[in-house]
Amino acid sequence: MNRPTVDRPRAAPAAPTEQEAPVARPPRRPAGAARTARPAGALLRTAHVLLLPAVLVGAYWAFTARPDAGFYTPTPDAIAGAFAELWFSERLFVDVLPSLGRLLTGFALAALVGVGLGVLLGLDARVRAIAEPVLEFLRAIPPPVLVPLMIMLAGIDDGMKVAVIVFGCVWPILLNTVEGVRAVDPVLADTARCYGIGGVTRLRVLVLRSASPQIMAGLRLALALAIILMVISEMFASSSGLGFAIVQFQRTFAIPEMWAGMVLLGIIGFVLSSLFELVEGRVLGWYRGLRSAHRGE
Amino acid sequence: MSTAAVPPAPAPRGARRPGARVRTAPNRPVLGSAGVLALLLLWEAVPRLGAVPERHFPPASEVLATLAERAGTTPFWEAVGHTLFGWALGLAIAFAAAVLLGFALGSAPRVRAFTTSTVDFLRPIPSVALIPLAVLMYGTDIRSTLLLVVYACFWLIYIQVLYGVADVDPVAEQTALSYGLGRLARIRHVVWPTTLPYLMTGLRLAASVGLILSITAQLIIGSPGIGQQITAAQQGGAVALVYAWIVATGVLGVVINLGVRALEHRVLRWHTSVRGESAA
Amino acid sequence: SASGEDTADGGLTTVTAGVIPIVDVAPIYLGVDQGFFSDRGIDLQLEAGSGGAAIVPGVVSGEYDFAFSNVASLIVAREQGLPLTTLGNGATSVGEQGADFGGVFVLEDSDITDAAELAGATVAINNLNNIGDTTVRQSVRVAGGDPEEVDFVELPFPDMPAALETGQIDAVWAVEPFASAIRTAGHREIASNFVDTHPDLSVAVYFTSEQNRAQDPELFEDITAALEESLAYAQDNPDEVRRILGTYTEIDAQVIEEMVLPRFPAEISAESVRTLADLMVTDGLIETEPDLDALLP
Amino acid sequence: MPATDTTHHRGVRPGMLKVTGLQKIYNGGPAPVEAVRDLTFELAEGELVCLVGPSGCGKTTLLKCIAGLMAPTSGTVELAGEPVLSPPPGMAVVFQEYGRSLFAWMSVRANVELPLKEKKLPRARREELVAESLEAVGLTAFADAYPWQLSGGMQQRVAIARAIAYEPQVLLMDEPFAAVDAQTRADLEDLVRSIWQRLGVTVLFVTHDIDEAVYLGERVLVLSNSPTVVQDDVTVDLPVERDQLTTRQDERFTRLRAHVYAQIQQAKKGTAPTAA
Amino acid sequence: MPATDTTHHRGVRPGMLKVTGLQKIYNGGPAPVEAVRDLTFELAEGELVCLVGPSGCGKTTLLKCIAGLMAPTSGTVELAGEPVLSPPPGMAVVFQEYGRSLFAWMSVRANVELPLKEKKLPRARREELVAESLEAVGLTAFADAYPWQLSGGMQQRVAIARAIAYEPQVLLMDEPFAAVDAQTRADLEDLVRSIWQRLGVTVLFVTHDIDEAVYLGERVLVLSNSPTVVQDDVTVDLPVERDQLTTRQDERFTRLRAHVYAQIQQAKKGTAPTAA
Ligand SMILES: Nc1ncnc2c1ncn2[C@@H]1O[C@H](COP(=O)(O)OP(=O)(O)OP(=O)(O)O)[C@@H](O)[C@H]1O
Ligand SMILES: Nc1ncnc2c1ncn2[C@@H]1O[C@H](COP(=O)(O)OP(=O)(O)OP(=O)(O)O)[C@@H](O)[C@H]1O
Ligand SMILES: [Mg+2]
Ligand SMILES: [Mg+2]
Repeated sequence: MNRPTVDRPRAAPAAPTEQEAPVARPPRRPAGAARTARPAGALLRTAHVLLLPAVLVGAYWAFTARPDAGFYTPTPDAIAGAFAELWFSERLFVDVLPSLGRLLTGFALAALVGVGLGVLLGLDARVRAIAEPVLEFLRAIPPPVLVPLMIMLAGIDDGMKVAVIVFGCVWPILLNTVEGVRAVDPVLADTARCYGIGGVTRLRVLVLRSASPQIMAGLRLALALAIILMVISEMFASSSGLGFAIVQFQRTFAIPEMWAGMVLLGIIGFVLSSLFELVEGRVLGWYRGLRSAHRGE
Repeated sequence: MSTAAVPPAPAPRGARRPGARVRTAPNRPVLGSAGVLALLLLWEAVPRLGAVPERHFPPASEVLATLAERAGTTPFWEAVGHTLFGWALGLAIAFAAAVLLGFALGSAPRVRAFTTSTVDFLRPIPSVALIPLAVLMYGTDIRSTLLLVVYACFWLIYIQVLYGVADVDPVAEQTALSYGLGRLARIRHVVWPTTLPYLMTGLRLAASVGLILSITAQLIIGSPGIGQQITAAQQGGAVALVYAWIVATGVLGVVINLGVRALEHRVLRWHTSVRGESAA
Repeated sequence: SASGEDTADGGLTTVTAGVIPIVDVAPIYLGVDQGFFSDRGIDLQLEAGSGGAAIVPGVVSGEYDFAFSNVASLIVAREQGLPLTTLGNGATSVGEQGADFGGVFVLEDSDITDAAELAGATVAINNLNNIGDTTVRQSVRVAGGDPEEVDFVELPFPDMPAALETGQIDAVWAVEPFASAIRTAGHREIASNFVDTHPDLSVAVYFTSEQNRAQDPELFEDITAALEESLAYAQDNPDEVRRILGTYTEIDAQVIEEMVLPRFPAEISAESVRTLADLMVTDGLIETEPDLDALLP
Repeated sequence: MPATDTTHHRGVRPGMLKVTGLQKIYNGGPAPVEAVRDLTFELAEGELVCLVGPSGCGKTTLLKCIAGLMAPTSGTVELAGEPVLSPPPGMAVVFQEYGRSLFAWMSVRANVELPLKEKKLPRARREELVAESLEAVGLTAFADAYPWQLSGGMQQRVAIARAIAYEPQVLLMDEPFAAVDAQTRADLEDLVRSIWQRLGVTVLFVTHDIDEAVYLGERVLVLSNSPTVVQDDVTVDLPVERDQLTTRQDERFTRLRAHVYAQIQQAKKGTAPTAA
Repeated sequence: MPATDTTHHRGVRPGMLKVTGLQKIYNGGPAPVEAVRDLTFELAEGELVCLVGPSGCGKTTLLKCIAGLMAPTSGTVELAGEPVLSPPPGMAVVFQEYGRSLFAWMSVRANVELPLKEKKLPRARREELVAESLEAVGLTAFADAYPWQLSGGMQQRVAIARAIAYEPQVLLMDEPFAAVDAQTRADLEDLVRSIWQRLGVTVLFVTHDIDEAVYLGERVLVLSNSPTVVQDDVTVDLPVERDQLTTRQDERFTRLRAHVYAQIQQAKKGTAPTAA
């Protein structure tokens, strides 16, 4: 870990002195390893993404090459063929995009409801005591069995499907928010109180920020759940959509196509997760910095 | 140099100051019952007022009556028992696997980096879509149900554990390092307690998702349990009975949560979220 | 077949069948009840699941020795290359207009008066690309409408009445006991889609895989014989059918008394299956007609 | 020893902070802990009082009760005649746990500015105050750093800067200079005194450094070991204008210092006499 | 001023800790921060050295590098001839952030006992050590409390007790007495000296209190302001047997104290001379 010596004036005095006026810290970066290591870094990152999947696909390929690998486990090239044929066609617009739209709407609503309600419950033990059994009750109900009720209340169109997504994936966000809010550092809460930081500001600068690591955990779980629930919601009152297509393939024994649909689900999950990672990197920048700071990075 | 010993607990004297912020711990059972009662009243009102047809969404009283009637029969409890068995076993397996892997990979970020893409790829695959595969591999017995429950629960706990492991206070970690605590000891004494709140949330999430999948599996595969009962009720058009089973499921959820909460209160005594509730 | 080899006490061979707990399978329950299977040394275990997702893989894997399914699903499976083959009839259309065990219903005060007017309407069926939409399209075609114009959505039978009455959809295709419930509620039946397709339409059948059958042909001959005996018994004793329905379903006793039972002829009408397969090709559910002789040995 | 004793020295000033019969019992643990038994004292408006006492005697507890962050078990706190039930406006607190009292997700500047925003100060004024106070604690160059990029002492100074920039009427400081070096400490002491003189703010200052207590305060309150009561209330009859060199060499300073030290030693020994 | 200067005073002792050309640059933030520029010094086995320096000059950084918790950007740390790459066994650290270094989920007793368990000491010995060290810091009565039920000073003492009970060969302490009162501080100072004498442990002690540095140490290392180098290395030629009253009144004590103080003031001013 030996980095070349950086020879430059240090302009960050602990206290401003006469000679060294408070100059901002030098913008020059050390010509150190961090920069030169780029190409290797890119390679490593590619390996991170692709290595294990490649190994798994290889293993699966070997498995399907056996004679007794059945009808339900087609070879990867069959799946890839089906994938190309299915999703590089107009189905992308008919099935995939509308589903994605509902998925993102549902996820956004769930995030809003989950965080909003979570903050409310997390802050007030009384409200929490009142609401918890009810919420636990609702949480244990399989979303599919509520579909009839939702159809009556929200119709059979996108509204119902979004409602199923929200109902199913709000829970991780809600629970994590509640727990995150409950765990706000008491010293920090006291600080905010005595400086008169209350109301919305308190939520914004204290509660949400300090609960954000846990909220992020909830959102990350919810993102994958939302995809699952997108599929489940399209099992009802549907005639199109990615989930619908997968179920159809399954029912009509179009197995390579079904797997192609699942692969697409996985890819959507991976892409959304990666985007989420970017957002999380920004939101939790301080958190990661804080942790790595102590390791001297 | 002896600091005065803990003073011998004089009972808090006198009445509290008027107007002081009296922060008694809320009476949970009473408040919780109030919440449930409110839900039941709402449920009673919605169909009775005609917001949805009563025939398709029976009021609470009717459903509870049906439930009460069924609860007196053996098949009811057998179904509940089957469901809970699949649930408990699946949850236990998922919990053990997720905790093991979560701690192992969580504390080995270099290795973990290679798994992230695969994990993100696998997580959004619905358990339900795996049913044909499950049946193909394990038939219709308990193992199929287990596969679905474990697959769904695993990710929940696993991701929570990963976030929890990342939450370790660096000063605490460095303390452990400098006192020569080995990897296992660090996990046991530092990482594990830090992760616990996350793990508890993961457990609560997985507990209900496990229940849902245990039921869904029975619903679709047709192995005995609540799910099979719901199918039968649905196919027979017995709406009140369907909702009675839904209520039974919800009640199971509440009971399970009570258990996890009690556990949490024991193991997280020291944590801000719990100690704040019982403190002065 | 795994369980096919097991012999229980008294020398009975344990056989497992996957069924759906609906009206159509009453004969097999009766058959067990009457001892038609045990007479032939078969200890028949009935496993009641909710649909095809588990049943066909169950048969393919040998988990089920045989199972119950509608004909259209089997045609699709056969077309996709699954080696399934029928053992005996399941349920057959009553063949009488307006008095079949399933039909298309609209609200009492609906503008739709006949099947031709379904063009442009939203119609709920339990499974898309299956027997429901194929036969309803045929009704529309017969009535002179354009089947392409019908807008189908998937909805489980149990959820149909609610969706119809809350105005979420224009028409439903339902079978017993839901058909009775809908009739009782005063809704109008505008088509008997099974009858429109073929008066003798075999709607559902019992099937197994070719491997299963090849392993123990004698056993399957016994099963077929027992099935035939059960069907005949059911056909001749409708009261017995209604009695047995009370044991394995949750249908209201009143409804059981009133509802229309399917016919249970022992023979599958090959002609009706061929008609159905032709329609499926016409509607694009399958590309080519599969080898129906292999399906119906 | 009635608190009014002390008002003579700068002329009669109205009472600002009045603590009467304050008792605090913590009930969180397995057995209740009586942190503070019975505290009664008063601070006049614009007074600078230092609070010393053995470790664990209840200073922080007292400060939290005064700040309205904690309800006393019995007794009252009054600020300008009003009972304190929740954090009163115009009061700034520097917490002993300085590290945890900074918002880790905000830069140093944002940390200092946040309370000013809540005070609805115009932007220009805010920037001025932030710049001034960071300058005063010597952290101008670190305005854009995050708290966790600072050393312990620097973090503590951020907390101090935040309190100063707030321009409070009452300032409570809980061992605010514990983590800074001797020279910085001397500078900060002078800073507190100059701000106190300039703004007329009432200051309650907890410290473990007896020299500091005597150097800074107009009065020094000595708390006893638990069960905690006010063991002594020492009026510091040093001139208002103080100076690190001359004041500390003053013979009265040495005498007061010795007196307070003796009191603390007494306090640690056990049950203290009501007055020294 | 080469470090070998100091070995004369207790006879020649083998080198224990050797820091050579240590530099540390933090790259976490938007711009790199050079916390420590070039530190070279040596501690003999069984030596007690105090480290003073302006706030933010890199003392904590240095300690973490020595403890193997942080990799230096350049330069090396050697302990008993071995380069330090990860936390070496037999080393105890008292962190500046004492509050966060205690495990909130363990009682005071368990906190102190945990490292001993890791050392695989038999139960009886562990209990003895825990009881002794808690007694030494005056917390016997709080053995079963959780750290968050203690005051700041008490928490700090728990951290000290943990380090003492560990019976390390090398003890690094980062402002360990910052939060305790004057009397307790004096007691703890004597405690550290007595343990040092009894166990022959090598101690590196960071403090801001110059009196403390002179009173405790055999040598005092003064660090400059950043970019940090060793500004001075003062040998404390006080007798080995020290006493709070007499030593502090010793004329040599006063002289050393003044010398170190002058150095620190220099250090804060800016670029320091290589030697005083
Ligand atoms: N949350 C708590 N639960 C139980 N006891 C507590 C709690 N907080 C503080 N105490 C006890 O109250 C007493 C006073 O604590 P406090 O923090 O007020 O002391 P202090 O005077 O500030 O000490 P220090 O100078 O060490 O900071 C201590 O004995 C401590 O153990
Ligand atoms: N994680 C970090 N990222 C960037 N800069 C850092 C980080 N940690 C410390 N620094 C900087 O390094 C310098 C030295 O910090 P360090 O904590 O070692 O000081 P210190 O001598 O212990 O000060 P104090 O006496 O105040 O505790 C400071 O200027 C600080 O701003
Ligand atoms: Mg305190
Ligand atoms: Mg430091």
